[in-house]
Formats: sequence, structure tokens, C-alpha cells
Amino acid sequence: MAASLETRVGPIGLPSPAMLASGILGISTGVFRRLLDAGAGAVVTKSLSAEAWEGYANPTVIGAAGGGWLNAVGLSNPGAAEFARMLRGPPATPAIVSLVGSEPQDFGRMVAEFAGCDVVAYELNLSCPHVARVGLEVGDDAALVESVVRATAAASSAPVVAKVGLGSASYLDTVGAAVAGGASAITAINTVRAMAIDAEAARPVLSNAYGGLSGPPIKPIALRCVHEIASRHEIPVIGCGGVSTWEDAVEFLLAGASAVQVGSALARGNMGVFGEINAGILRYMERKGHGSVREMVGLARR
Amino acid sequence: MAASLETRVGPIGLPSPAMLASGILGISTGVFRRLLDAGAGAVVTKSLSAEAWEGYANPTVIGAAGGGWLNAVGLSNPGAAEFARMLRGPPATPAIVSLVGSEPQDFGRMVAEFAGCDVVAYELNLSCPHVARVGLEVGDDAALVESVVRATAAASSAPVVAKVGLGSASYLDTVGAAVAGGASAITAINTVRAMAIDAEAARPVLSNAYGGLSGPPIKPIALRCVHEIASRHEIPVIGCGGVSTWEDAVEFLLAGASAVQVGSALARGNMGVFGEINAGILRYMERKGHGSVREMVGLARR
Amino acid sequence: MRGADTPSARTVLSVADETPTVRTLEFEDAELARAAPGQFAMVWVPGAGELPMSVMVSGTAGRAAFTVRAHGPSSRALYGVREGGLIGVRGPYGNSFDATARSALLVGGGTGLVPLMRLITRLPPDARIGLAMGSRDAGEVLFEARARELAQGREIRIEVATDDGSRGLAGTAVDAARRLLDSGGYAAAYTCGPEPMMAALVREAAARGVPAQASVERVMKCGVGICGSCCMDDRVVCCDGTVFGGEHLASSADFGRACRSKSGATVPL
Amino acid sequence: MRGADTPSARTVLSVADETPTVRTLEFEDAELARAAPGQFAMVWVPGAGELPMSVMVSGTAGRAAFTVRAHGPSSRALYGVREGGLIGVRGPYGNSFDATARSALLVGGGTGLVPLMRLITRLPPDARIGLAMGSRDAGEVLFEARARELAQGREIRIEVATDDGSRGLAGTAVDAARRLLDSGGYAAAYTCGPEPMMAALVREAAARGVPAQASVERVMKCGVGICGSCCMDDRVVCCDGTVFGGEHLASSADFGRACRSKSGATVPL
Ligand SMILES: Cc1cc2nc3c(=O)[nH]c(=O)nc-3n(C[C@H](O)[C@H](O)[C@H](O)COP(=O)(O)OP(=O)(O)OC[C@H]3O[C@@H](n4cnc5c(N)ncnc54)[C@H](O)[C@@H]3O)c2cc1C
Ligand SMILES: Cc1cc2nc3c(=O)[nH]c(=O)nc-3n(C[C@H](O)[C@H](O)[C@H](O)COP(=O)(O)OP(=O)(O)OC[C@H]3O[C@@H](n4cnc5c(N)ncnc54)[C@H](O)[C@@H]3O)c2cc1C
Ligand SMILES: Cc1cc2nc3c(=O)[nH]c(=O)nc-3n(C[C@H](O)[C@H](O)[C@H](O)COP(=O)(O)O)c2cc1C
Ligand SMILES: Cc1cc2nc3c(=O)[nH]c(=O)nc-3n(C[C@H](O)[C@H](O)[C@H](O)COP(=O)(O)O)c2cc1C
Ligand code: FES
Ligand code: FES
Repeated sequence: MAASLETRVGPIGLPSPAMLASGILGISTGVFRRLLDAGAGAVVTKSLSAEAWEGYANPTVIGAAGGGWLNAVGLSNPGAAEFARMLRGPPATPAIVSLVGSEPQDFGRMVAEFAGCDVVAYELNLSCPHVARVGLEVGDDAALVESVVRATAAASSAPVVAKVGLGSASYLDTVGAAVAGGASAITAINTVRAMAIDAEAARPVLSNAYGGLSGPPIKPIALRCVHEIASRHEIPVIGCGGVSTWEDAVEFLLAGASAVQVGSALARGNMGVFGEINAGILRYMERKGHGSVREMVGLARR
Repeated sequence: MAASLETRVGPIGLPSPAMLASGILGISTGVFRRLLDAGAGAVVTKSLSAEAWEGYANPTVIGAAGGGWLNAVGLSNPGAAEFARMLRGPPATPAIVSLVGSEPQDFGRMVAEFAGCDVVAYELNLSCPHVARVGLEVGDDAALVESVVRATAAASSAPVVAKVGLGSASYLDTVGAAVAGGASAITAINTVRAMAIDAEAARPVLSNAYGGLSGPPIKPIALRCVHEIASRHEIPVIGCGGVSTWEDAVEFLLAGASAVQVGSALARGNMGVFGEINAGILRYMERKGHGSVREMVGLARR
Repeated sequence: MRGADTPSARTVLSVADETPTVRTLEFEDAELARAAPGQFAMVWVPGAGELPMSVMVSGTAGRAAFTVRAHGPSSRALYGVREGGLIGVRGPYGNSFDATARSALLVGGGTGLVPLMRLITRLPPDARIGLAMGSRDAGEVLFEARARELAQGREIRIEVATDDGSRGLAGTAVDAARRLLDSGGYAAAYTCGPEPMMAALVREAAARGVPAQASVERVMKCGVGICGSCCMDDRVVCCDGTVFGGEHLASSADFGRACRSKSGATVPL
Repeated sequence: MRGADTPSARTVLSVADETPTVRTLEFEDAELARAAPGQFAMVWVPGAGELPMSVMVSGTAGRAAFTVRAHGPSSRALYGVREGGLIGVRGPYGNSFDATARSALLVGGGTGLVPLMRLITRLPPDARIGLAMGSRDAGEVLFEARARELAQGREIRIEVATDDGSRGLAGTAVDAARRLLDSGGYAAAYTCGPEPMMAALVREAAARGVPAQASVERVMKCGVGICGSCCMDDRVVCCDGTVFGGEHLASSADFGRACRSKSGATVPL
């Protein structure tokens, strides 16, 4: 039997296990279709809020040592309603819709906007490290997480994925709360709160001072989070953080992720990364005698 | 007036602001003296426990992407008494003594072992991310942190520094508890819990599976921790994490650190890094018209 | 250690007034000095934002420059940087004009002329150059002498247009371009400036069978194809562009019609 | 993406028994194939630890090898890896022997002969080589034929010693070396093996005015000068060494006397 890239994350079926991470090229359905054509198993939208947000002033995205990136775009987005209009098309574009908000009602209301869209799943951003009142400020409050997840799941027929990250509470508690609220999967992790200072200017570089670190520097951190979640909770995990090569993707699968997301590696027009990851995983599967991606999930946790 | 590197971290006077981080080449007093000669403002010992510890089996230290390192040496150390004997000499070697333990009594007892040593300060490791019952497991418990710091301060005439890191509680709470317990300074941060998996072997690489990430990848994270601590607490901070160049050191000072520690950058025999950092800081001070290191501290927080 | 795309501090070494509202700031930067025509940099003015700016040529080896019009808050801050002042640059980013045409029509409006100046230096040594430039008024005419200088003996014909007719033709750069096109014989047209002007030029050129290339402006946050703020249809302008061929642009739903606001919402141009 | 010092997976391509307790495992590795004599690698046996191992020469271009004695848990695991089996390697690490002597005395005990085999390949093309080798018994004599082969026509004189006298001289490699030294004329002595043996050799050589270099073994966790586990006096053996000059070693408080246990405590050798 030939190896197949087709797989599932709980109830979410995927043609291949590497998807686009939220916020990366995440506002144009035209670009989404290019990425799906390039081999992305799914695309996640930019995190959408009830109203349009301008985000922070530039500088919002800069490089960091070791091929990393630091961003504080501030969750700029055109708002759920406008985005739903774009997704609806024509042509209709299937997507995992990322949502951000402060209260359970926010999420229920936003889900309603996506009626008529091809929503593969909702991903709740409980982990943005640089915007007040949303993201980690929700994720660090387990009771709020549970009610936010529950409200979204109640409003939607699509599966709900909770995206967690390193905040000031234990992200494992956030996962527990999301599971209790009815989440179908966990995405781990978001960017890690960080900053850059310019010595000559003697100032923080990002206009918001604090931002989130992404890319290869955070991969070892993300990998341990996936491993820890998969070791302690019975819920599928989507690994995210520094995935740049097929080997990275395989490492996340072996750590216990059912799929991965790719963000920063798309920098500089590198849309071909999905094709490379898919081809690399297939070669690996053939070499190791794995018929399906699901067989590989968690093998490094034996 | 010529620029001078001499500075202070609270009560701790230093000839220059860059010191050796704990656990890096931290078991030989002969090496300590070489590093002091090379321009280190101080040296911090390997974290010492009441008894000798073998640590974990190899692999214990491996590279990570972006020039980083992942380690789980498991706090191997010859024990406080044996180390005190080495420090006492002859020749006597001045050092900041790093201590690790689980209970307030452990720390008081260890301090007693150092009678007759030239102890510049005690640094309490409340942040090792990969050993059970010590390090972060202490640091995540604010009440315990306060009593541990208090017990050490009570037992010692040398200043007490609390070393914090990213655990599963807020490190800012750990800082608050350390301040309440009478700490003279905070070191931030330790390594960040992380892991590596080898795709071909389908196994974690470190024998302990989880270890700590250090080096350039964590610098932006460490810098924001220093900036946050200095912004919220009235206590001198020692910045640690990814300092490799004089620019890194200056960035930490501008973020609010009174001094920095250098760890991973010493890899491959790079003891000259202290001289380079000192020379670079001096040139910067002259260019910018700063007479003292203390003038620069926190300038990026205006 | 720093990331490659972290702003690098540069000291402004000279400031020259080009017009009452436009200035050129020079600085040393070996990499930007080598930028291809059409490439841009992200320019940080500490405390006052970061903007995409075309890389302007400098007469001094190893130097690059920005030519900025004082307009809103960030461009005014950059305009206000004095000699000895500090800016941060990262780049160069984006693709560039294909500078191979041996008879080239360059059509620029306002600071859109910046990449065209670099383009002049990169056209073949025997190229015949036509330059159509549009400005608000006589005082704002930009780079006329500089263009002749950069042509370095190659044949260059310049047509100036001003909105108020106070210099040259009364009209836009496209009106000026039409004159040059009418005299015929251009193998390629290159344009940068306000999008309606570029859209008109692309149409004019297409009507005459002259292949056109246009450098497109969008909101740019990252400059490196991560954030998506610059998307135009299915293209990532900072990475796939900023230069696009006329044929692609003619089929674009957005070009000349709509762009995205900072929130990412599609808004009419 | 991987770090440079992350173990790279290598497939063992051949396994050869050298003695009843020693095997050589070959694999492809362009970088280790170029290792200097005396350099080592950290060798991971997945699930069974990681050990420092001298890089052994291979007869095949682009390949390197390890020659391991089955002893404790990790070395037994490495010894047990079969053809097609997987190991992880990082390195090469450490400094190397100065291979410029035109008459060179090589003195090795047991697997300490491994770096000396690579050294033979790097000595000058006209070098005169003396090789003193020590083993437990006749069955454990290592690399005798290999050394002649690697000498590639250069003059090589080999003296074998065994602890039980079952081959050659009854005694240690130092006793064998003394014979060669007595015949005179060596410009340098190179040694690797048990530390008391090396300490004796360094003294013998010094007494005869022959400069010596010895490759020192210590507990190695990182191999790259971070962890400190390998410290000897004020030296970081993995980085400043493993090869040290006899003069330095003669003044060392630790060499030949004490090393550090895994906890870092100083213990007698
Ligand atoms: C590739 C490219 C090259 C350019 N080259 C030049 C040049 O050489 N000379 C020149 O004068 N102008 C150039 N511009 C335009 C320039 O980037 C600004 O758009 C323009 O200066 C207006 O900025 P402002 O501060 O006046 O802002 P306003 O137009 O008043 O807008 C308000 C704020 O929005 C932000 N902003 C404005 N434009 C952008 C943008 N494009 N991307 C991200 N944020 C933005 C800034 O923070 C600004 O302060 C270029 C634009 C692009 C995309
Ligand atoms: C630079 C260098 C080169 C070497 N080259 C060779 C060689 O080519 N061939 C060869 O057979 N041996 C070589 N050794 C020795 C080898 O590294 C081991 O020390 C030896 O094989 C004993 O390991 P063991 O598993 O039998 O452990 P034991 O001696 O039984 O020790 C128990 C455990 O301690 C650990 N351990 C043992 N030695 C070390 C060490 N030096 N550093 C870190 N951890 C250790 C291992 O986990 C081991 O399983 C070299 C050593 C060094 C320092
Ligand atoms: C510019 C940028 C914008 C991002 N925006 C979002 C967002 O809107 N919502 C979200 O959940 N994560 C967002 N992220 C985080 C990514 O989805 C991802 O979790 C993170 O970048 C780590 O993955 P990577 O290392 O592959 O980039 C953003 C990341 C970047 C770099
Ligand atoms: C091999 C190794 C061992 C370490 N051991 C200790 C230790 O014993 N106690 C401690 O507080 N920190 C220890 N650390 C953490 C460092 O002191 C430092 O906080 C961390 O490495 C970040 O700094 P760096 O990026 O400059 O290396 C160790 C780090 C490494 C790499
Ligand atoms: S500016 Fe960010 S993708 Fe183009
Ligand atoms: S083995 Fe770690 S310093 Fe030498």
C-alpha cells in the first residue's frame, strides 16, 4: 500500500498534515487558494474580531536572531462580517476561521456571521501575547476559556480548536479547560512574548514594545508543549511553532501532533514549503514503512 | 571623564557588567580564574545542592536551531560542601554561589558550608526547567519562594539574588515573592523548557526528554522579561539569556538590567567574549557620552 | 545577536531639499547601495513609525538614499531627520524592473520617480530613454536634472507635466507619456506613481502594444511576505512584486480600483 | 531546522571485529571524514546514551568510523549496533595533534590507538614512524596490520607490548616505547591511552628531551566547552584539548592524578 498524506485531526479531515498558521498571509482568499494549491492541508484565517481592527503602528514585524521573527501586528483584521463576505465568494474558499474576543458572547456572535461559509473549523486564539483583553488574557483564565469554548461550540456545527500558548498561567490548565468546554483539538503554540531593543536608538523597536517571537527559535519550545499536551490530555493536537522543513513536521507528529501549522517559514515568498514538507513526509513514510500519517503520531512518546 | 565599566547590582559591586552564568563551565575554580582574567565581572557557580548529584545520562547538551543549545544536565554538581572546599582554596576564588534545593532549610544549611569562602552573593536557582522538586517547581510557588529567599538571607551576610524563569506560574509573581523575602536582585531568565526529537530515531534526543533552551533564540524572550520586571518592580535585575555580543549586553542594560550574565556564548572556547563585550560597551559609552554603566540602565523604558 | 531583518541603525550623512516638500537623505549601506531598481526598504524613524521607501540612488559609492515627501506623520518624521540623525533600515525587499529594454519609456508621478532614477542607471549602455514626469506644479518637479545626469550621455528625452500647467504640459504624467509614445519606438514602459495614473499608463501602453511594468504601492507591515497586509488579489505585493507586468495587472480585479486598509478590509482606491 | 550540534543520524554501513571486544563501525560523514587526528565526536546510541569517541579513519572516501571497546552500558550498546543500524553523531570536536614531526613516536594503549591511526595518515610523506602499542593480551592487539597499511611505504617500526606477555614485550605501551626511544632520534612523541600510561610516557619523553603530546580523556557531556564536566585544572579538555603538550601536562596538578566524576567532584584517577 502506498503511503498517504491524508489524515484527520479529530473530526477534521485533511488532505495533508501541514496547514497555514493564523495571521500569516491570512487576509486574502486569493492567497489562500494559492496556498491550498501549493499543498497546504488547510488554511487558517487571520484572527478575526467582532469589529475591524487597525492593529498597531509600524514597526510591527521585524527579524530576530536565528531566523526568527518578532511581531506585534496587534491583530489587525477587517472584522468577522467582512471576512465572512470574502470567504463566501464566489469562489467560496474553505478555511479554518480563527476568532479572537474577550467574552463568550463575542464568539457566539461572530460564528453567526459565517453562515453560508465553508468553515472547516473554528480556531480560538487564546494565546496572542501582545494585545490587551484578548488572546493570552483570556487563555490564562481557565474558567473563561471553558465558557468561551463552550459558547463557540454551541453556536457552531463546525469543530472548535483552542489555540494555546505560553502565558502567565499554565497552558496545560488552559488545555484542560478547553477540553472541558468541548474543544475538538488544541493548537500549540502561538508566538512567545518577547521584545527587541535597538542599542543605537535606545528604544524598543516594535511600536508596541512587546511582541511575539516565532520561527525556528521557538521550535524546541513548541515541540515540548505538544509532547506535554499529548502526554497529559486525550485530545488531538496541532503543532505550531518554527515548522520550516519536513523534518520539523515529522518531529511534531512523532511528539504527538496530528497535524502541524506553518507560519514564519512562508517568509520571502516561500509558498513552496508546503510541497517540500509533503514530499519529505512521504519519502520518510516510505522509508520507515508508515502507510498513514496517523500511524506516526506520538511514536516518540512510547 | 572617561567611561568606566565599574558598576553595582544593588549591594554587589562589579568591575564590569558581564558575568558568567550559572552552570556554564561552572565547576572548576581554575577556569573561574581564567574567566575573571578574561574580563568577567563575576562568576556564578554551577547550582549546588546539599548532596552531590550525578545529573542525567548523556545526551545532556545538544545544539538547537539558530545557534541555540538545549541542555538537561540535571544539575549535576559535587555538592555544596565539596564546592566550598574548592572555593576556599588556596588560592581563594571569589564567586557568586548558586544554590538549588526544595525547602527553606536546605538553603540555610548550604549557606553554612560556605563559611570562609569569598562569596560575592548567593544566587537561588528558582528556575531550572528540567529537574523535579527544585528549580521551577520551587519558583512557581510564590509562598515557598518567599520563605526560601528569607531563609537564605537570614543565614548569610552576602546579598541574595533570586533567579527566575518561565514556569507555569507568572514569573512576575515569583519576583514579587523574592522581593518580599528580602532578595537584593533578580536574575532573569533561566533556560526555557524545550525538547528535541530525532526523526530518524523517532525518539527524544536528551535522555531526560525535556531540557532547557539557551542562547540567541531566547534573547528576545529574556529581554522582555527584564523589561517587564524592571517596569513593575523596584529591584535591580541581572539580564541573562542569549547575551553573545556587546550589543546584546547594551540592549539588556537599556531594558533595565544592571548587569548581564553570559552562558551559551562561551561555547567553543569563546572566553574572549568577555573582553569583546567590555570593549564594545566602552566604545558605545564613549560614543553616546555615558560616563557610567548605571546611567544607561533602563534608558529604553523612558 | 540580531536578526537579518531587524532594522539596522544608519546615520543620515546628508540631507538635500529636492522641492519644497521633498527631501533626499543619504546614508552608508553597502547592501542597499546595490539594490535593484524597484526594490524598497522598510525605514524606521525611531518613535515615529516605519514606512516602505524606494531605494534612491546616491552619487557616492557604498551609499543609498531615500527621497521622501512630507505628508502624514511618519513621512513627516522621516523628512524631518537632520544630518547626523538616526534611522533604521531593513531590506532591500521585493522584485525589480526588468531593465533590459534598449528603448525605455519611464513614467513617474511624484516620488514614484525614485525607483525610475535607479532604473536609469541600470538600463543598457546604449539605451534610448524617454522620461515622462508628473508633478503638482512647477515647484514640485522632481529629478529633472538628476535624470539627465544619470543618463550619462545616453539619449534621454524628458516630458514634464504639471497638474496646474505651471511647467510643461498641463496634465498628468500619462499625458506626457502619450507624447513620447506617439513619437514611437519604445520597447518597454516602466511606471511608478499614483495607481490611477499607473493604471491609465498600462492601458495606453497595451493599446500600442508596448509591454509595461508597474511598481505597486500597498500597506506594508512586514515587507517580507508574512503579514499579508500588502495583498492584491492573490499576489503578495512586497514579495511577488512590487513590480508586475502590464498583462497581469490588466487582469487584476484590484489594480487601479481597490486596495486594503490597515485592517485588511478592501477599500476603493 | 536543526542545530549544528544536534546529533545527525548516520546509518552504520559496515561492522568489523578488530578483537574479541573491539569493533569498528563505518558510516558516511563528509565532515568527520576530514577530522584532524585527535579530534573526537559525540556518538549517540538512541536509547543508550552518548559517548565521546575518537574519529577512526576509514579506507573509503567520505566515510569515518568509530572503534569501540565493549565495556559499560553505552559502549556495549554502540558495540552492539549492527549494519544498517542507526547512530547519531555530532562533531568533530577538540583540537588535534600537531602532525608535523618527520620522525614520530606514537604510543597507544587499547582504543587510545584510534587517534594515532588517523595521525599516521597525516604525518609528513617522508616521516619515520615508531609505534608502541599496548594491549591486555595477544587477542586484544589492535591495528597492527592497519598501521602498516596506513604508513603507505613510509618507514614504520612497531613494538607490541601485552600485559600478560602473550605477544611482544610483557608490559605496557610505555615499556614498548622505551625500546623505540632508546634507539633514538624521535622529534616528537604522541600518545593516547590510559592516563597513568600517558603520564609515564610524558615523563620518559621529557627525560630524553623529546617533546610529547597527549590526548586526554575526561567525562564529556557537551563536547563544546559549555558544561564544564571535562575540566582539568584550568583547562577545558573538550575545547582547549583533548591534546595537550607535555610541558603543560608536567605542570598540571590533575594530569595523571585526578579527574572529575560525573557530579564534578575531583576524584583520584
Ligand atoms: C514600495 C513602496 C515604496 C515607496 N517609496 C516611497 C518613496 O520613495 N518616497 C515617498 O515619499 N514615499 C514612498 N512610499 C510611500 C510611503 O511609504 C508612505 O505611504 C507615504 O510616505 C505616506 O506616509 P505618511 O506617513 O505620510 O502616512 P499617511 O499616508 O498619512 O498614513 C498614516 C500612517 O500610516 C502608515 N502608512 C502609510 N503608508 C504606509 C504604507 N505604504 N505601508 C505601511 N504603513 C503605511 C504610517 O504609519 C503613516 O504615518 C512608498 C510606498 C511603497 C509601498
Ligand atoms: C575524547 C575521547 C575519545 C574516546 N575515544 C574512544 C574510542 O575511540 N573508543 C573507545 O572505545 N572509547 C573511547 N573513549 C572512551 C569512551 O568515551 C567511554 O568512556 C568508554 O567507552 C566507557 O564507556 P562505557 O559505556 O563503557 O561506560 P562506563 O565506563 O561503564 O561508564 C558508565 C556510563 O558513564 C558514561 N560515560 C562513560 N564515559 C564517559 C565519558 N568519557 N564522557 C561522558 N560520559 C561517559 C556513559 O553513559 C556510560 O555508559 C573516548 C573518550 C574520550 C573522552
Ligand atoms: C505576523 C504574524 C501574525 C500572526 N497573527 C496571528 C493571529 O492573528 N492569530 C493567531 O492565532 N496567531 C497569529 N500568529 C501566530 C502564528 O499563527 C503562529 O502561532 C506562530 O507564528 C508560530 O508559528 P511559526 O513559528 O510557524 O510562525 C501570527 C504570527 C505572525 C508572525
Ligand atoms: C549546560 C548548561 C547548564 C546550566 N546549568 C545551570 C545551573 O546549574 N543553574 C542555573 O541557574 N542555570 C543553569 N543554566 C542556565 C544558564 O545559567 C542561563 O540562565 C541560560 O543558559 C541562559 O543564558 P545563555 O543564553 O547565555 O546561555 C545552565 C545552562 C546550560 C546551557
Ligand atoms: S507587507 Fe507583509 S506580506 Fe507584504
Ligand atoms: S564536555 Fe562540556 S565543557 Fe567539555
